[in-house]
Amino acid sequence: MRNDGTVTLTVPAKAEFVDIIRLTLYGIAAKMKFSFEEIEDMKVAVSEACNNAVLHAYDHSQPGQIEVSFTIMNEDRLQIAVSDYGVSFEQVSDRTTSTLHGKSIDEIQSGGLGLYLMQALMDEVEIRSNQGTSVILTKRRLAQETV
Amino acid sequence: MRNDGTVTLTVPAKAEFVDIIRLTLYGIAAKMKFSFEEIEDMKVAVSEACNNAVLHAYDHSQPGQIEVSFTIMNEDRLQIAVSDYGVSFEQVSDRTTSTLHGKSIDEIQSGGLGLYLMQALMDEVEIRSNQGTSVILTKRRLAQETV
Amino acid sequence: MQNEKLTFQTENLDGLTVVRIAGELDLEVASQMRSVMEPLVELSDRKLVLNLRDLKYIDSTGIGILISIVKARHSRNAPFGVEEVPLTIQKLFDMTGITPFLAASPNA
Amino acid sequence: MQNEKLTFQTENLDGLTVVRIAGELDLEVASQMRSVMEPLVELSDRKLVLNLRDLKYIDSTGIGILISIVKARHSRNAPFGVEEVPLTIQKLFDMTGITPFLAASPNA
Ligand SMILES: Nc1ncnc2c1ncn2[C@@H]1O[C@H](COP(=O)(O)OP(=O)(O)O)[C@@H](O)[C@H]1O
Ligand SMILES: Nc1ncnc2c1ncn2[C@@H]1O[C@H](COP(=O)(O)OP(=O)(O)O)[C@@H](O)[C@H]1O
Repeated sequence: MRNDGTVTLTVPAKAEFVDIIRLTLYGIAAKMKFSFEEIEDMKVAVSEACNNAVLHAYDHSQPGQIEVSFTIMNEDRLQIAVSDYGVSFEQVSDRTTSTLHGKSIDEIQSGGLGLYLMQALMDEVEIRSNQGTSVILTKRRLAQETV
Repeated sequence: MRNDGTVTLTVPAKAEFVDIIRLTLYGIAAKMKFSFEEIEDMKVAVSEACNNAVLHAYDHSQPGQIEVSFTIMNEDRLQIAVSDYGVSFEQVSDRTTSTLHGKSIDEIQSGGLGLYLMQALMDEVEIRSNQGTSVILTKRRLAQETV
Repeated sequence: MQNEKLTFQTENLDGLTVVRIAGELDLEVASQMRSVMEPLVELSDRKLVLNLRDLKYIDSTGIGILISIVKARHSRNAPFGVEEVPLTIQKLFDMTGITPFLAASPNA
Repeated sequence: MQNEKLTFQTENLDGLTVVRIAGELDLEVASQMRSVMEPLVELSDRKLVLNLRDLKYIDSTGIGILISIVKARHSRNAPFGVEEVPLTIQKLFDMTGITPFLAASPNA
């Protein structure tokens, strides 16, 4: 697939739609001939961004939407923007991501791994906060296409 | 999945994006517990509508977009609207669909089966022509959910 | 290539060419299908059979290509047919009415 | 149900409960996972093992649930671990640093 377009998927900001997003991502990335492992990486990173939109962006009484746009930048570079129109991320630049490494069992906590995983699994992560949040994830295909 | 939303997918009106639409359709219909056969029916019908948007709606030099919206009407009824913003379908109401049944080998021709298949495979087909074309396809799940 | 959407495997037997088509036959790969089939369709001294066992998807685009092959073979007086048609695809062949044109002549 | 996204199969052996989780463990099924695991986590006289062989997907939601189980079992002084972890999932465990907390104590 060449750099000829953007696919946009809009779903209700509910947990039950996140696997539909993963499936669409799979379809696009497989056509771009990303490797199995690269696709798994992207699935997790994109789901983390979507989970955050489901959990943190909207009031539970009034769920909004998640817009995911997939842009084929080059034949080997995919940019995925996950946007919500909810409350903004505060002080995004100050946020530090942390893992469980080097912690004791009493120090570890569930939660707070999402941003870390996005950064670890993608080549670039950019967060724009304005009216809502956009998380822009980019991955370059390393596996060579065998023609 | 309950009747709580619409999923919208927008892709360039090019043949290479139609299988992405099929995959997203599959994900939604499988979650709604449509049967394998019902999903195959919908895949073909939706692809026919998309193929028409690719082939007939836009100038080849200036391809536009296809917007597909999936609305979960009830837990067992899915409506799929395939819209383009290209040239309109002329005299849609006059159009008759025909198959190869009863024809000789010299009479049969390739082409013209798309609308027939949509009607045969879906419960309802509505065509709206205004600025561009919207083909609205509805399918009800027959297979019972076993809870 | 394993990642390809539609793949072809041609087997030349005595007076018979069998082409196994695997994958999805849709608008995206229609011209690929036409280019692969064209030279085979022209060999009118051989019987031509498409084995569809591993075909996962077809729509009116693919059925249209089959109709063109039926007509081209008929005009050459050369036998053509399909075999091992999956159920979901047979249903579409029956609906559109192409089925009787796809039966390879039994004595060929 | 075959169509379910996440399924559980529990096997009670001598002093050991093994739960096989199959499918996708994400936000949609997080509460289902918590409800199934809760009573098992409380059985502190038995060793608890999750078999992940057929787990196809996990993200930070699922890893968060595993962390809660690790902590709940630790506070009960009860052994917990995972086994047959698929490679793609092991990679996420290693990245997040949860791996050392998931090794069932060897003498249990
Ligand atoms: N889309 C969003 N809208 C508003 N706040 C967000 C959004 N995404 C993330 N955040 C904030 O950033 C924090 C860190 O996110 P993350 O690392 O994914 O961990 P977690 O979601 O488990 O807290 C969240 O707790 C939340 O406060
Ligand atoms: N989206 C569309 N925009 C404009 N015209 C259309 C559209 N869809 C269908 N048509 C018209 O309706 C005709 C019949 O469509 P169809 O039954 O699918 O057969 P085919 O596409 O093979 O001609 C097309 O040839 C075209 O003229």
